[in-house]
Amino acid sequence: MTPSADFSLIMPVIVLGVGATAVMLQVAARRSPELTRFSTLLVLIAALASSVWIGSPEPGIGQAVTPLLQADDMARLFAALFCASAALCVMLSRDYLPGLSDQGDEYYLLLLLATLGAVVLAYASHVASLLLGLELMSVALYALIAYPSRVAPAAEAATKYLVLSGGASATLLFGFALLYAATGSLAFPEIGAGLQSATLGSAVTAIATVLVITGVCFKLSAAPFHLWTPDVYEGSPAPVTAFLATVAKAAPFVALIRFLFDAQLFDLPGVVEVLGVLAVLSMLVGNLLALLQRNVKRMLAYSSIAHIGYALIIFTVAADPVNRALAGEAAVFYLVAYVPTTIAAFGLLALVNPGGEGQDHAEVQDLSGLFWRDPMLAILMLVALLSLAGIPLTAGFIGKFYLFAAAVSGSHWVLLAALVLGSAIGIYYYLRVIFQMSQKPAEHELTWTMDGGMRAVALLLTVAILGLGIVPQALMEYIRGMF
Amino acid sequence: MNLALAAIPGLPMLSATLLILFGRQIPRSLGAVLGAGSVGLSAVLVAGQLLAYLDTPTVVTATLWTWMSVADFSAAIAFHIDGLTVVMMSVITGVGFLIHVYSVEFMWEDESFSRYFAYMNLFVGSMLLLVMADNLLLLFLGWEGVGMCSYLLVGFWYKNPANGAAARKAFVVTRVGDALMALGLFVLFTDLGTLDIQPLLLAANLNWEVGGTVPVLATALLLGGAVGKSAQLPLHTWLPDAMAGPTPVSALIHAATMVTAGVYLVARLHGLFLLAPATLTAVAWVGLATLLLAASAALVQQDIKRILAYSTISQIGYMFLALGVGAFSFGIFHLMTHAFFKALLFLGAGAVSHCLHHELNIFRMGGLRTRLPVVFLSFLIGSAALAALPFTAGFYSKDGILLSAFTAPGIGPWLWAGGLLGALLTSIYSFRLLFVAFFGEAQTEPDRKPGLPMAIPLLILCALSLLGGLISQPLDGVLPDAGHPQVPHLIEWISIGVPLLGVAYAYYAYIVRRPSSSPAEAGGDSPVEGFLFAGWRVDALYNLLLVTPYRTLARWCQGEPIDHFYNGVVSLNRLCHRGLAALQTGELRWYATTFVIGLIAVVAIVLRSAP
Amino acid sequence: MDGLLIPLEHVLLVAGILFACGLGGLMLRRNLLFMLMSLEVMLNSAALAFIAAGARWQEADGQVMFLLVLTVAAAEVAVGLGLVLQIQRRYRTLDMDAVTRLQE
Amino acid sequence: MSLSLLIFLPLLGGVAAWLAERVNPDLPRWISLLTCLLVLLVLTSSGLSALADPASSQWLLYSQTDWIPRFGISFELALDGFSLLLLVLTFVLGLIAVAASWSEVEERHGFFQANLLWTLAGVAGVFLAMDLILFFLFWEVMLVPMYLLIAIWGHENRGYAAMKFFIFTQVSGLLMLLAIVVLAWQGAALTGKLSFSYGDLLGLDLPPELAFWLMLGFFLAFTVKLPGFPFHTWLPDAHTQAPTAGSVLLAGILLKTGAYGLLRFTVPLFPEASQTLAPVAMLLGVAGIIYGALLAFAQTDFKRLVAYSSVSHMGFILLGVYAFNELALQGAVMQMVTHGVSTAALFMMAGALQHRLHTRDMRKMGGLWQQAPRMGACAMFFVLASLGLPGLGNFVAEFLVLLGLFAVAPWMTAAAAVGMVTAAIYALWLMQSAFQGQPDDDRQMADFGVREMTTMAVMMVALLWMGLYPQPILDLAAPAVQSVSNLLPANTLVAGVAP
Repeated sequence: MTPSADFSLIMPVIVLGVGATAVMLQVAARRSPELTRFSTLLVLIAALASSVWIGSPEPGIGQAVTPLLQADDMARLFAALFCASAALCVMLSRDYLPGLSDQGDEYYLLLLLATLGAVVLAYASHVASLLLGLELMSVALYALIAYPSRVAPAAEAATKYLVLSGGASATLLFGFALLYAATGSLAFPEIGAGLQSATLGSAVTAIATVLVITGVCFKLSAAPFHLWTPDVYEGSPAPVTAFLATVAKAAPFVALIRFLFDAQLFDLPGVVEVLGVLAVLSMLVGNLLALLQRNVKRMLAYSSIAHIGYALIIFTVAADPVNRALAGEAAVFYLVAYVPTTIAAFGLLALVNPGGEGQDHAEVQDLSGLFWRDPMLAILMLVALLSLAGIPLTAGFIGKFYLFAAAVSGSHWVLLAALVLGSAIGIYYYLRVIFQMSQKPAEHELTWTMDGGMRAVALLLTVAILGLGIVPQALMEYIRGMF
Repeated sequence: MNLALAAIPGLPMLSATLLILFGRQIPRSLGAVLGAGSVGLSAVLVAGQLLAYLDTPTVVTATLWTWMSVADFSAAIAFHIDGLTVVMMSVITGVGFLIHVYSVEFMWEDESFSRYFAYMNLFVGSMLLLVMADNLLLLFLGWEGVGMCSYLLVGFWYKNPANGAAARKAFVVTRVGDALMALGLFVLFTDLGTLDIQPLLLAANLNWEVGGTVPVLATALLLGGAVGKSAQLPLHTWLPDAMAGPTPVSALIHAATMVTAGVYLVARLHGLFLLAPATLTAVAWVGLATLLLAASAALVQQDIKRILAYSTISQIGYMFLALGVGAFSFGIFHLMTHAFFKALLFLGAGAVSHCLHHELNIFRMGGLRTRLPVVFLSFLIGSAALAALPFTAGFYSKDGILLSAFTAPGIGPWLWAGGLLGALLTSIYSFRLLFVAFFGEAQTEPDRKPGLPMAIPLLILCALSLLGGLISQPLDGVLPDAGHPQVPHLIEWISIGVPLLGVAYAYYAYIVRRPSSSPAEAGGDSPVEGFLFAGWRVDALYNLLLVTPYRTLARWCQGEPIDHFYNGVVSLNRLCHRGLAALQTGELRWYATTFVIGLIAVVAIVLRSAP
Repeated sequence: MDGLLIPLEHVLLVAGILFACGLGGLMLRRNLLFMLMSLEVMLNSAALAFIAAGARWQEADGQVMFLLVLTVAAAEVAVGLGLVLQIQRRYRTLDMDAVTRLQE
Repeated sequence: MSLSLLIFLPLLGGVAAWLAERVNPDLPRWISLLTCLLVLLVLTSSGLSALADPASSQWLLYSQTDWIPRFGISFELALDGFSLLLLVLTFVLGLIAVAASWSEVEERHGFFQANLLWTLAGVAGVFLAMDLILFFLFWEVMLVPMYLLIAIWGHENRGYAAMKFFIFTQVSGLLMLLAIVVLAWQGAALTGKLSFSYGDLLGLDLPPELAFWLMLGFFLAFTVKLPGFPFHTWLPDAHTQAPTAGSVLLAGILLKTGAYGLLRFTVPLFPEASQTLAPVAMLLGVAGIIYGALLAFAQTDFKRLVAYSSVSHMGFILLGVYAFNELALQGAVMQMVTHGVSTAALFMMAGALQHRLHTRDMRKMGGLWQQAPRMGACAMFFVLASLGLPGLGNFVAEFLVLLGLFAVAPWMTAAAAVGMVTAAIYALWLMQSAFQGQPDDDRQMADFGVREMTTMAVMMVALLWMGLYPQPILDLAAPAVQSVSNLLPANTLVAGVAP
């Protein structure tokens, strides 16, 4: 793949970059949250459009644009997904923001920058671009989490996230450095090629890979490195949590897929075992922690740990090249299904706490009687929870089915057992919320109004989750072309 | 022809349905006409069949519709009328009709009059189905149908929980027998491939060798069913308690018809039993043991109906004895005569309690001879027939049984001796009842006299009890001909003399040495009387072995013990949750430490698997 | 001069030790400022490793990566210090053991 | 086309009922009544027309459209005599459930009727789906509206009961999904074409050891739903806490999906493995019969007693299915239908009592026959039906099961025959403690109204008809049953259970 200068292939990155600077200038010229929000939305939609229409390389293998970025179908799909999710988060924070603080403009700017980082990550196929994308996203998120300045937990959450993800990035970098030392190259495909002539011995290269995996798995909040997740999700504002739980997880995951798949690091000693252990641990720990959780945000945080555990299964399956294509497909579909479901879940909390000064009422009791107070929102939450639980007719089920198929094709019985056990435990706490929503509404002070825009967002998310669950064939065909 | 046959059980069934549906709307008189009339009509139809059979004894069969046919099993709603069926049908509808007429007056004041007649008609319909059935499955339908009606009728006055308990006991104990019989049917079908009676008998003769395990097993199970329904040892404990129902019910069900179903079954399937001699002797021994136990228990009973109940058990014991020794026709003959005099006795007892405002204890009656002449006459003839005094119906049938028992090979004389002892006890308790209740000075004054609807059936039954012995049943060709047993004259004279001896003893014990008023507590004074009174304490044994263990087991399991396992799983999950949640201390340094620990662990995994 | 005078393993070892010190600092230090400092130490150790690798393979990539790591570290610390001010205003302390309002 | 209509009509009916609530609260009931009647009409017309012409293939009606070609999953529906039977039962009981809850539901009628209809749609889907993933989809989807029915309109302990119901079925369903996927992959390896259709997965020669595990996956899911012996503990709670219509649906048809699954999927897909499991399954069946009866007798709650009686009756189905000969299988099918009717009636009775006396505790009842003779008569009829009185449907079913079973496992049959006695004990105990005995006179209680009596009459006629003339039902189910019983050498003495 000779790196060609055809920059049209990475149009979304360009649009976002230029867009971000334009919005900065606009904020400098005139500060008004409505205007900034409108322009951010404009940029995001433009990027979304560009990723869908312009610069579609010939299907299949994709094309390296400068050794740093790899423009293929997967990158385009995730670029579109990230822009769409960011747009939804922007819409969700419309009523949420006024209560936060008077200067809302920087909030949208940070969101835009975080999305840019995520999209770069989606395209990254080189250590440098990975580093840049990851850090750009993370730093933007630190500020976003700490945005509600008058509220103490926000600052605490941001600090915890900053310090710990800083450590993780350092580990990641140290791993890459060792790999660079061993193989002499930084682009993922060359790393794989350079493995045979590795100068530092396979043990060190294996440790280097594992360091990289640990760094990324911290960002994905996989099991042993998950302790920060509930605190950060609870402390940060609901729309930011939505962004954090979806885009900030899917982007590193895509980068990890591209890194492990292109660099063929699976046959290094111990790498596959580590990935298996992380997956099983995340599935069990995530579900068990969420079992009796009263706070919905913390419960969804633990549930996202569990879901990352389910997704990590595909790496163990992908170790065997025969099943790699199916594993890749499963991972992509699972992420695409996971993103709208989680946005819907956290989005609901945002919609239910308008004008909050950042400290959301997110207890399970607060949602009691939602069926009768606002059926539209209740259906959204019901569909989201059923999708998280993997009940049919929702995107979550097709995603889980994909995982079953992938694991069965590689006959990884331990992983399958953990998957079944995890989802079995999982049903309980998803049902608990549904049960609370169906009971008589307890008298409490949570009141909110839903205007046309918000109803449209809710409807869009519901249709997305059910649509992916009922007619997934189109997306499946597209994904199948990627591997 | 089908319609005429179908009408016989159909009419009572139809009237039962009408009574159930519109019972509350129609007046009592119409209810009575409907109830008694339907049985009367079917009695007329049966009479027609009887006459037709008498002049040209040909088997009549009719198939209404195939009930079910699956793979190689098929059963139809079909009737098979031969000599035995005709006799049984005439007994059922004849005696049944009389009892229905009697109940019209007996139950006139009862507030659920139509419900009573609905159940009675349903019973007669089911019993007719039982005897007319061409295959064992339809027989089983009638079999359980009568069981159900007995439950409904015994528990008729449902307000008193004791009646409900007695009804439930009756149903459950007979249901044990039915379960055994069902197993018998399965053995028969699996081994011989059909449940239709006639083909079954042919197939059995073809491929069963005498005394084989399958014949014995099948017949033993059928015997289990018969024992349950006919209240023989060991499933007899329900009959004495079943007296909780109205007296005509006891007359119909617990004397004339239902309890004889077991005898009919063994007689109908005698072909199978002949192929299993072991079971046949078992039938004889069951009969003998039951007749002795019941007769001894009847000696000390004080309630007029319980005496008759135990007497029924013992008389059916005689029928089983007859069947056991191969004298099938004598068994059926005794069945018919017993139906006459036992129905007479029960209806008489009903009349007594009806007139003495529900007084049942014979020691509180006395001196009824002059006040209730009709009742006294019926009791006199009934007791005579029961005790098998010469020239009564009972004499011919019981004498036949005793003599054919004597001629049985091997254990014959022992059976005869036992039967004789039974006959002695029977005559003692039957005349004890007569002398205590109808002689001596009166203790309670009857407040009314039995009206015509009660008197006429009594008189007819008196006639039948006297002349019944002369009826010759058209059974040749259906059952093996027992012929007149050749027995030394001495044995004959002893068989005739013993009942008279019993009467003499009873006269001496209860007229000459008139005992004081009723003994202190119900069980009589001596421990032997207590033991006999409680029917050899078989009931207490069953309670100890079966009923209380079942109840305690149920109470232990009420809280669903299997849930403990699932609750264990739930608490394990909760434990893991609390363990992991404790890690979430919120301290940043602790999170960093866990990150490092995780890192070290991961590197360790790599080093462990690295070469 | 042709590449590395001292063997690559030694430099990597130094970087590793430096990395370990950074991690240790993160775990032991209670004050947020010192945590940020140990964070810097870790990032620099990674950068050192890159330089060494770059020198070993005689490519400029190592040093380019060093520059990138430097900028990233700077950005992070900037936001970090901003947060230090927030924590001080809200919690009146920088001792991270006291800042545990978010917990199970 | 008409097959998918059977599923979408109740679905749309549900939506209409929910929306109609705003118009006026009484409308939803009529909508669901109309929908059920309409579906029954479509069902009988298409069923009869299909029965008229001698269908060449095994199915009366068949329709198949691609859904997810990537995995060979298709929206494949098929109807044969057996599923036609169960579908008719489903929608008749649907009608009865609507009638049962006519006046009982006070608030949120629209959503109640909607959930009722959606459950019916899910169950119809289960009986029609011939693609294993589609089957799994309907298997899970029918749970959600049922869960909501119990959780929202249930009684005092509904949360626990609804949760237990959902988790039991869902977790075992997951095991089934695993078995389905592994089976499909095995099929793809053997035949080269990845497909989840029932036809393609039949008759695969799987390695016996793997086949056993796959069969176990299916068996567990269906025995939990049946409910089989050790997995039944969700049933009493779910039934006691569910509203009347919910219990009628739950007992009448949802339990039958488990039995249907055993007969349609577990045995035909893995004949040899089922053969090896047969003794254990039969043991569970017998244990279910006796344990269910024992606990039914121990209950003081009317509904819980009826629930345990269902556990006992379902034990017969387990026996019938695993005896593998046509007699027993026909008996099992018969039991599904008759048990559906008799238990639905008993639950309606329980619902009516709870509606009038505001209690299910039998100790507070007693002598009800005095105040409500019509209700007493109906109760007596259905109690006698449930203890298996000949002349009524349940006897035909139990007799056929035991008759077929005897040739295969005589000792099991003997043990199951004990069930006949224990059934009598708890059934008559129910009559005694609720309807007989001393009535306390200051309680006034309304007897059955016209509407309730008509539903009861319908069910009584149905049971009598099935008891005295069951042949049409037996002929309808015969082809499906024969196809199952021909798979295995009939009447072979199951290892280790010879007399």
